[in-house]
Amino acid sequence: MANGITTAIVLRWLERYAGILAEKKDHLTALDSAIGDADHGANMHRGFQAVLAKAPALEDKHLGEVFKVTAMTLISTVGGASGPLYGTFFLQAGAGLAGRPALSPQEFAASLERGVAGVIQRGKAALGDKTMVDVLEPAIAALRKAADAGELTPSSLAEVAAHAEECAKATIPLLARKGRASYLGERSRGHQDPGATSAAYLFTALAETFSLQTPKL
Amino acid sequence: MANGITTAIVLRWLERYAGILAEKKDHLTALDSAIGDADHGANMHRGFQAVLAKAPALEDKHLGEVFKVTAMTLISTVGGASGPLYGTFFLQAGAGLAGRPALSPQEFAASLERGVAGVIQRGKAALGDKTMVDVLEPAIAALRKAADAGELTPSSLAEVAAHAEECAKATIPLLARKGRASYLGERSRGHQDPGATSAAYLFTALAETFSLQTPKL
Amino acid sequence: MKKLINAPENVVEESMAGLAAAYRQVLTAHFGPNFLRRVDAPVNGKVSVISGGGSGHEPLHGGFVGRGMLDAACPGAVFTSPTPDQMLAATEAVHGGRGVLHIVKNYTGDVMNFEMAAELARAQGIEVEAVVINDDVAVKDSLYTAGRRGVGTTVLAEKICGAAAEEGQSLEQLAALCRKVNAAGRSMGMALTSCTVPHAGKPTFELATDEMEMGIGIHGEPGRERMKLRRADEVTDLLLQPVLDDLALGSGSEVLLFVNGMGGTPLLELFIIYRRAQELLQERGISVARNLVGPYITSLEMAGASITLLRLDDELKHFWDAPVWTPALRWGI
Amino acid sequence: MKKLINAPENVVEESMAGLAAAYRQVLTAHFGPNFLRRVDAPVNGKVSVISGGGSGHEPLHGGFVGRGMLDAACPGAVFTSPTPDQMLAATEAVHGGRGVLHIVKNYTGDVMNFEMAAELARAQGIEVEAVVINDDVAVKDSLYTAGRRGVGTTVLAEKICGAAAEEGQSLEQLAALCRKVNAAGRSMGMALTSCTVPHAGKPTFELATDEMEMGIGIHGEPGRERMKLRRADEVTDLLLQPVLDDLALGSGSEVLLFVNGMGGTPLLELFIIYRRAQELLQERGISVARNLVGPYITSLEMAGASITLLRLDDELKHFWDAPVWTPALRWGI
Ligand SMILES: Nc1ncnc2c1ncn2[C@@H]1O[C@H](COP(=O)(O)OP(=O)(O)O)[C@@H](O)[C@H]1O
Ligand SMILES: Nc1ncnc2c1ncn2[C@@H]1O[C@H](COP(=O)(O)OP(=O)(O)O)[C@@H](O)[C@H]1O
Ligand SMILES: [Mg+2]
Ligand SMILES: [Mg+2]
Ligand SMILES: [Mg+2]
Ligand SMILES: [Mg+2]
Repeated sequence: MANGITTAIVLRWLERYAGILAEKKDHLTALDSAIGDADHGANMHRGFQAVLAKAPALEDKHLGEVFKVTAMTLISTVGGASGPLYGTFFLQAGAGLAGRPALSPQEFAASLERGVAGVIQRGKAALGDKTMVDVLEPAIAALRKAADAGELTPSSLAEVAAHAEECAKATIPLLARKGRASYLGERSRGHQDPGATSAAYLFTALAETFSLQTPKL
Repeated sequence: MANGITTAIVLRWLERYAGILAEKKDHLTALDSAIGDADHGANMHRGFQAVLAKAPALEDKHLGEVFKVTAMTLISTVGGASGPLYGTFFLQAGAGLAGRPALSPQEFAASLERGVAGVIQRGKAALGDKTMVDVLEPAIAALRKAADAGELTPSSLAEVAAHAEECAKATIPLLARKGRASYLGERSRGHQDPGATSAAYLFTALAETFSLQTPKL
Repeated sequence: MKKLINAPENVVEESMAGLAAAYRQVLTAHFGPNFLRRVDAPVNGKVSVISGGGSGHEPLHGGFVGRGMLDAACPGAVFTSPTPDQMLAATEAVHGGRGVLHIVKNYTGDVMNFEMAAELARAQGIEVEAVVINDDVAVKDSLYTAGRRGVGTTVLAEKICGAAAEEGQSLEQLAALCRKVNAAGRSMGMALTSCTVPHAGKPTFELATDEMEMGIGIHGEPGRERMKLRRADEVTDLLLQPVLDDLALGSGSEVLLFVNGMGGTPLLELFIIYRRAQELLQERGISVARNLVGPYITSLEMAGASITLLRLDDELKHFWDAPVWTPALRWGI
Repeated sequence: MKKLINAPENVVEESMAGLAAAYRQVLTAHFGPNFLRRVDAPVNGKVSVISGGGSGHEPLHGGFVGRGMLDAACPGAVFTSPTPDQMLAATEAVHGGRGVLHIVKNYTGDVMNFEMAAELARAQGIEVEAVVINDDVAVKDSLYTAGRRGVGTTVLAEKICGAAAEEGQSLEQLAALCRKVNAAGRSMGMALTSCTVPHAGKPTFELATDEMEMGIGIHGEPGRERMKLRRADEVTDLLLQPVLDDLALGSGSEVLLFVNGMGGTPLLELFIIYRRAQELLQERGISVARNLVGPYITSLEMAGASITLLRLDDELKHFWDAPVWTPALRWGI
């Protein structure tokens, strides 16, 4: 393992994610039009543009600070259901990381596991409820597996991203039980969950970050 | 000349006119949509349905009464610009006809001439202003000619009706100077005036009344 | 046609019945002929103020019946002037002995029908004065038109004259006041969409998704000019400029700024218009001393807005501020 | 997309600025974080009442800020719950020393964002009680949903709790009163058309010309069921019946009947709905002691309507009748 998951890598990851959201915001909004209120793309885009604006000032900060600023920025700019949930994800992911300049793959996996646990605690969604949890939980489990195998490579992360995308697609037939889509009852089936989709992009962004910058760590 | 223009004939005329309006109300409203407020068909239909309801009670009334009841019914049911104008038309047409069971062709023409004079006095429209006057005046002039020639026949009245229709069509290129169409300025050109069109139907109805009932008088 | 109605021919009566049921303390509906009147009319010793016009402009006029505003309102069919028998019956019903003011919007039909009603009322010994409101600067008042239309200023005239009547002004004074309001008020409107007259069943006109109509009236009719859609601030300037020019308002003058919704435009958007309008007036040194924002004189579900400016003085401010209690305007009571 | 806006990202701020400019006597806008507050807040010795939610529901909530109703309102982006920093800043700004009531509509986002704000405010020593409104009978409150949505009853809760706060009730009393209102109120809504979120640029859903959505909320979302369009009276019955069933109202009870427009539905039509609704209630022996008719909790330009019934008692009538002066509701002042 080189020097692990550093602040620089996390910032590139967040920047790449912001880039994907900018590209995909209309798609996310279209998904949210079918079973929600047509704002998920705009919400996420607004939030990560704000994170992007803060990134330069974080270059020399420890990971606890990076995750916390990201979390607080999302909480105060995204709004809706996704704001507190993604905010909580990064807040919990950063808990206990004060002073840490880098994480090992296992530590990184543990950090994201804390994140998803925070999302579940806040939103009370279970697997299969057709929410972002349906992607976050299995994708992070896959990431943990790769980390436990010793290293995170562009190819192992590409597999995690592919799995995340599959999980997002797998929300299509589900009946929504949480969030606004649940109001639709049976009519929520047949549509991909917007939050699950934006969650999958997190792992696409991560894989792209690694394949661009860090062949192996 | 048989027994002239009787109450029975006038009532058949009004009934026939109500029938045409019922058929053509959507067309009149479509014309009024282009350069007005999309109500001329409904207005005229409502008014002449009310006249129709009064007709049975008028069978044994003199022409003064027939015209007056028609006028008052229109005034209190049509509304808009066409209500007072058609109302005035019949009110003036019936002026001085108290006690008269029938009119000669010339008397009938004179009655309608009084009618159109009333319309002009009320509405202040001149020929060429793109209103019902553009049909009423020339069509009644043609009727007068036929009457002065001695008789009103189905064929002479068919000619009057054809002339009225031409006059209605001739409003298409005109610039509206009265009524709601005048607000459109140059944009009023290229559309047939709804009131001119409903006025033309008066003469269609008259011709049909004669061809159905009275081969010659 | 998508409307919450039962049948086109029942729209006006059923809506009147609903209005009267909801505001039993304020007004009463009379059917055959149709009019709405103040529940306490005739108010003795007060000049009565009556207006009316086609339906489809709600809350105008029925929503302005009540203390401090109209004594009666006569609704016609949708976009169709009411008939003289309505105005005559309303006039008789609310006449309190000191005469009746008819506030008439300048449309051929309204003017003729109100004229006939006034003649009939006068024949019965009721003093009637009619004032015609013609404030729409989109239409030039010339030999080639039926004159400027009556639009937004009508609402303001009804409020102000209603208050003056409540304070005991004579018919002559009220008619003069109404003419003064009319002379001091100007409006201009625009539309993003047409509307559908229930009887017609389809939109009066069609607009492409990137077009708007400038210089519309309040009858769902096309306007003076079709233009490419612009930003709200530019639309506001296009509406306000001709109004300012026509009123020849100089720096230091005081106005009432009325931003009106045509029916289908959300309040969210009306306040964006209001923001720019008051900013522009401020730039010109004109002070917005009073205002009104909302859908008060509408064209069914049309999306669009109009702006009315009323030049103010102490008298007009006094009557504007006076208490009013109607379905659509209420303060001080 | 046809809207009178400048840019989707400026809609909320520009509209807030317009509202604040138009109602300078009543409220003030604060930007970054965004909230609207009573011009005279904090009112010493009074519990403060705050609400908020996504924009696009105007006049809710900003139009209900003022004497006798809300002390502050926090508007989010269109259809997006506001963020905790807004509610925190508003809470701090209007806190008069006796605690703050948060009135929250039951949506996952609203609930979570308000919860976070309440935690932060409490950490600063401000007493906060939050009451969640969930009155929409279209959604079953079950393990399989996020619970009933908060819709029309929110307006009534804001009025009633605002009045009680004005009369000096404690935070505890106000929270209990708000829960009582929530327990006594039920709503159901329908749509004839969708609406267009400015950022999305096109309608959230499409409906055929002969279809309607039953059981919609207020976010332009599809409803529980798509049905063939029906007559207004039938639509009214379809809205009212489940509300009546859920409230289990018996003959002799008194209600407030609130017929709400979704934004694009003319008043003309709302009164047709009102007429049928009060007739049906009358048939059941239920007395309509108070009412409200108009677009008060909307979904942008959506055409449609909702009906809310609130079971009344003397206490609720008293607070409903109490004076109020906000942009959208005003009486007694
Ligand atoms: N209780 C919940 N737990 C986890 N995720 C949730 C929950 N509720 C909603 N979500 C996620 O949030 C997404 C919607 O986000 P967004 O559209 O931004 O917010 P809103 O629903 O408030 O408009 C959903 O697609 C879903 O994945
Ligand atoms: N001043 C006028 N003189 C004669 N006819 C007129 C005048 N104004 C309008 N009209 C006629 O009335 C017709 C419109 O009638 P209608 O649509 O029923 O009334 P409104 O214009 O009030 O909606 C016009 O097409 C025109 O022929
Ligand atoms: Mg959403
Ligand atoms: Mg017309
Ligand atoms: Mg008309
Ligand atoms: Mg949302």
